[in-house]
Amino acid sequence: MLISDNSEQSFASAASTPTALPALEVSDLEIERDDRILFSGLSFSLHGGQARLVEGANGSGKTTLLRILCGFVRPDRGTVYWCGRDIQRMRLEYQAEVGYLGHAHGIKDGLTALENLQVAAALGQERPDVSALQALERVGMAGYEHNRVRSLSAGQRRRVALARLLVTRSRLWILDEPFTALDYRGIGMVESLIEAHCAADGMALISSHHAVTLTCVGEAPIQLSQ
Amino acid sequence: MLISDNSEQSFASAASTPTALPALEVSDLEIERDDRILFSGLSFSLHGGQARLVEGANGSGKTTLLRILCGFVRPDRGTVYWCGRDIQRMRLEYQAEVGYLGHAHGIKDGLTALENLQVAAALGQERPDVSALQALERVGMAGYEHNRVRSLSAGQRRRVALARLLVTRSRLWILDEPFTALDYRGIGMVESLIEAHCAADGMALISSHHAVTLTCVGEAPIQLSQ
Amino acid sequence: MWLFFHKLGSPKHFYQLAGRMIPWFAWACALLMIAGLIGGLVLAPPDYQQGDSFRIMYLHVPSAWMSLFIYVTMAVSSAIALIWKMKMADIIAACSAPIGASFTFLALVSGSLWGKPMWGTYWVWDARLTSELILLFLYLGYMGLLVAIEDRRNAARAGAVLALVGVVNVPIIHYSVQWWNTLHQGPTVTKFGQPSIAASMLIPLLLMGLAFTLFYMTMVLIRARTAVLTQERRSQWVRELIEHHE
Amino acid sequence: MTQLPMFKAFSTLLRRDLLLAFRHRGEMANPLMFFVLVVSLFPLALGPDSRTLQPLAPGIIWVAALLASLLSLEGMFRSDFDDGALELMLLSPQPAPLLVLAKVIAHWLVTGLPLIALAPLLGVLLHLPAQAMPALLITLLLGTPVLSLVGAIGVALTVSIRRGGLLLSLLILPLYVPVLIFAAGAVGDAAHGLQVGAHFMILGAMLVLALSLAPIATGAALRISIG
Amino acid sequence: MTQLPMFKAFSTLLRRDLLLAFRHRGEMANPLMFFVLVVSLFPLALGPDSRTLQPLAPGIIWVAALLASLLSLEGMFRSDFDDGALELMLLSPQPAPLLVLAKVIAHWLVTGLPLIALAPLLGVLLHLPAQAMPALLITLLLGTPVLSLVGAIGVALTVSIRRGGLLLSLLILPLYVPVLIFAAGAVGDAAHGLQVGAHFMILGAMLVLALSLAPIATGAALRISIG
Ligand code: HEM
Ligand SMILES: Nc1ncnc2c1ncn2[C@@H]1O[C@H](COP(=O)(O)OP(=O)(O)OP(=O)(O)O)[C@@H](O)[C@H]1O
Ligand SMILES: Nc1ncnc2c1ncn2[C@@H]1O[C@H](COP(=O)(O)OP(=O)(O)OP(=O)(O)O)[C@@H](O)[C@H]1O
Ligand SMILES: [Mg+2]
Ligand SMILES: [Mg+2]
Repeated sequence: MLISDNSEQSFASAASTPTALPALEVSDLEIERDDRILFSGLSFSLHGGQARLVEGANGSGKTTLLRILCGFVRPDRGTVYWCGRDIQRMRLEYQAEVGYLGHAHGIKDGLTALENLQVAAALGQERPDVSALQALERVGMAGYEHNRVRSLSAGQRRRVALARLLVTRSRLWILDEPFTALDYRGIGMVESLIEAHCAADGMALISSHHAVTLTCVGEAPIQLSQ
Repeated sequence: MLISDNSEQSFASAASTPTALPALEVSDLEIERDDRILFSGLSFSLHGGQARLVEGANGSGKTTLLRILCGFVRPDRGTVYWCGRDIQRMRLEYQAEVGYLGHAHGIKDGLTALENLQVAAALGQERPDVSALQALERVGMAGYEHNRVRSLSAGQRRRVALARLLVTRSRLWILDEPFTALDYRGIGMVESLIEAHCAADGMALISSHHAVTLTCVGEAPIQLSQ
Repeated sequence: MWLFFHKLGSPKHFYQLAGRMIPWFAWACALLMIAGLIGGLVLAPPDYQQGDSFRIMYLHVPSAWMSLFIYVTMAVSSAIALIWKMKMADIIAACSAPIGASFTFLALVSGSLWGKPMWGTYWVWDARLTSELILLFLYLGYMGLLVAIEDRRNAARAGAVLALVGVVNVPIIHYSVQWWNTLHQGPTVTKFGQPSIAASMLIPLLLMGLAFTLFYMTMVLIRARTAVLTQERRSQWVRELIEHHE
Repeated sequence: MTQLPMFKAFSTLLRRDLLLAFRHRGEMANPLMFFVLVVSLFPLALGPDSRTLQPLAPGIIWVAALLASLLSLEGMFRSDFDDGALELMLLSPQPAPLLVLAKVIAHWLVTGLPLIALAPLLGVLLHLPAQAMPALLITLLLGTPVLSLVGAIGVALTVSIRRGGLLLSLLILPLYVPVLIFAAGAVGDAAHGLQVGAHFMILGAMLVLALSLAPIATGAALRISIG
Repeated sequence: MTQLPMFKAFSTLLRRDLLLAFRHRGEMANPLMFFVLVVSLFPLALGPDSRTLQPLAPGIIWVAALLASLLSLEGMFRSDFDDGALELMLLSPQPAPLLVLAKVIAHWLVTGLPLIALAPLLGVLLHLPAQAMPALLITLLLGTPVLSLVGAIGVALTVSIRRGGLLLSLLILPLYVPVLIFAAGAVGDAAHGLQVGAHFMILGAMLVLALSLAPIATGAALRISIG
């Protein structure tokens, strides 16, 4: 499905030189919230094709870390590099590579599932090879294309939000508890989506309290401790 | 901790006659949403000391069922009885017995955790034996009493919302995915809270996509199929 | 020069430097204020039209100037804070707002007290008076925004954007007298060429203006020092400072 | 024994809402600032002439008070709806109208009362004759609670609609009109030295009516909104 | 190739917001109704005398337009903020000011434009002389986009604050004042048969300034708000 995609080739070129710079590199991050240092000296890196889990108890700073990586929150110290460059300096370029799913879904209640995906595609780097309808099908929402999101259940909304990631050409997925509200079949579906994404040289950072069974998760999870 | 509680005795009296009416009885419920019948002919009952799971895929109607049991949504057909009486006819009395935790937390962002619990206690039937502070401690939020909820993480908020149930004397807990956003220790904590509640002759209806390991779950889950 | 700014930008150095400067500013302010008041209230002759009521001018005009000057200062430091991410500039802007609001209030009150003998009413909806009132709202809005946003850093950045946007109103206030022909005094002091006001009245006015400026600087530095301490309370040097005190 | 928890729920909810309002320190001052701003928009738009402004003063002040009340209404149930607190309020064993009343009173204390305190100043700015001042205060004292009470019904009906703000105005403004007519009329008459006792009676009657019926209607509307 | 996605993002966002507004069928009509209602409050509060109303007409219409714009502003980013769509908008590889502009234009099309269509009718109701009608329309056409653009900055700054509605007015109204003064002044002058070209020039300059700077400031403010 992904073959003959334009973006595919650029992914591949990075993968062909495994000794190259890691695509995402985080160095010496520190952030303080509510007078409490959530983490400091946090460094890790991510190569193409890799997924990494972010683990920690409630309130340990997973969401905060992921939002820093999106560029929403500025860390008190440290830098995030994308292909060797500070993301603050190349914001739009970096943002073209990032797909984010947060605690909030980022889809509009008043639009249908399909319309939401069309908007998401237009706002990001649209993929010519995956249509909005196909994306909805892949998250198990075929048949709900024309339902307003308002009248969907919690898990169905989460699925629509996940489908957003499929219609754009983002190489780095930042997923904050993507399994929330999904039934067991939904969880399996998301896992296989992530696998496929990594197999196509994508990357994923996933925070989750669920036990995740991904083969592409290479190194040990990033542990945030309180 | 629960002994010598006033309400305790009334719970016990119901439990001492196991052949008595079930406390909660649902008969022949039907509801249609979006031109689709979610469930029809749904009947079940719940006795003191019992917990029951509500299972079903995303969009199968779990939340809708639980909201009907709270009296928020009127079913298209069927009745919910509490101790043999239609809940629509005894609203305030019934509501005194119900503790609800939905997808939304029902706690105020701008208040501290402690203040939120004090409000919850005053709005419900306050328990003289469990103070707001004790409740926070039991959900693992000791030390965050005076933090505004706004600055808490997703899981921490969920814990505060759970603590609401502990400060009022509600016999029937209606929990919609109570494990959402909790870490594994949090999940264990909630399970033991439910066990304790049922041991004190309470009841619980729980929808969850997590595998739940509760000894008080007597009968088979209520299955909602699409 | 750059080094100086760099040092100013570091909270620790700012704290020490401000500590040394405050007494100087305070004393200079006191001296000028006394000189200005004597010059204005005692030495200057009564106005041939207004009698002695014109002496409110020595309060009104400098505070009106300050109300504008401080807003511009806030906007400039906000720009510095946004562009060079200098922590101290944010603090200066935030600390200036209440002072500026007070001066604006003072200008409004003294102006309307002056208005009663001059125009026969405390208040008219003339362009300059109204725009000064609007300036007060700008200050209050800025302060409201700062307290409403809980995260300190976000509040500072949001305030900076607002201050920059609001600064467009300052020229409107300043030129409102020319644009609309109104009751309020046109520029008398700041007019190019020779000012249309007698030197014996002008000099005390200028002295008062200077004194007010120094007063503002003293107050800002004091407030900023406190703000620095609260903000940096967990840093090494503040801890040492506190231990030193105990 | 049954009275006590009811009263406790009432006072806790009242305190909660006041606390929330105080927390947003800026918030307390806001309806006030808005009131002042709207009042000062008129001289800007109409020209500064005091002969123009004087006869308009009662109308302007009342329209501004009405708009300030309207704008602040939105917040009354919206955030409770969004975070689920409203459901829990309605799930409480205390009667909904009572809880609604607590919220309305809190709203009025935060938005209506400060407005009344500031009204004399604005009266002076708009050259309202001194003899009309008591009438202004009394009409505000009787009228603004009616605005809050009646407004609550509208908010309750529209709270489930995102961006209901304008629909709200549409629902409520017609209901506000009688208050506006009688109140502005009373102040205007008082400025001309006329008797205004009858106006006050009518406003008082409106207040009693609103106090007894609005909470019930609001409670019912809220129940519909969460359904 | 780089132009195309940018344009597509712009038009999609514009269409999305228009669609959302049309979906809430009532919503389209709301600012309009509010405008009409506020305008009609004045004859109620001031009495129907045409000699009283005529000189006030430009001011009243403009104040009402301003308040209608203000009231409708809140919704511009609030719901996007609440449901996370705002974050995604800022995470888009398209420049934020462009996307902001799309949203502002949508807002103006929904709230500003209908208002202009209705203004002549209200002018007639308030006995505005026919010769002032073109000036009324031109000032509205030049002025209301400025209100939307400048308002967007204020909304962006306050969107993270719950119940920021009134703080918003406090932030924005001072910035609205110049527009109000020039616009109402122009209509008033036109009613007296004076030349008003200079006023239009100034309003036009304001529009150009707002068009070029406001989206940038709004983008920056939004980024702060989600931080
Ligand atoms: C509430 C009433 C008043 C307000 C809000 C007010 C406001 C102001 C402001 C903002 C300025 C500074 C203008 C600038 O530097 O651009 C100013 C200056 C001045 N005001 Fe007033 N004023 C009021 C009443 C009066 C009255 C009653 C008089 C006396 C007739 C007066 C005389 C002056 C003079 C002489 C200046 C200095 C002008 C210059 O050279 O800049 N003001 N006022
Ligand atoms: N307000 C509503 N109006 C119309 N349809 C609705 C409404 N709320 C829910 N539905 C529909 O009812 C169905 C059941 O929704 P419900 O929220 O009860 O599911 P659920 O079992 O809780 O699912 P999940 O596991 O995803 O939370 C969904 O298909 C949804 O589309
Ligand atoms: N806006 C904020 N202001 C102040 N403190 C905050 C803010 N957001 C989060 N925090 C604090 O930062 C800590 C980490 O929050 P975060 O949301 O990152 O946790 P998390 O690891 O995602 O937790 P969870 O598993 O519950 O989602 C929490 O203790 C919280 O109180
Ligand atoms: Mg989190
Ligand atoms: Mg559900």
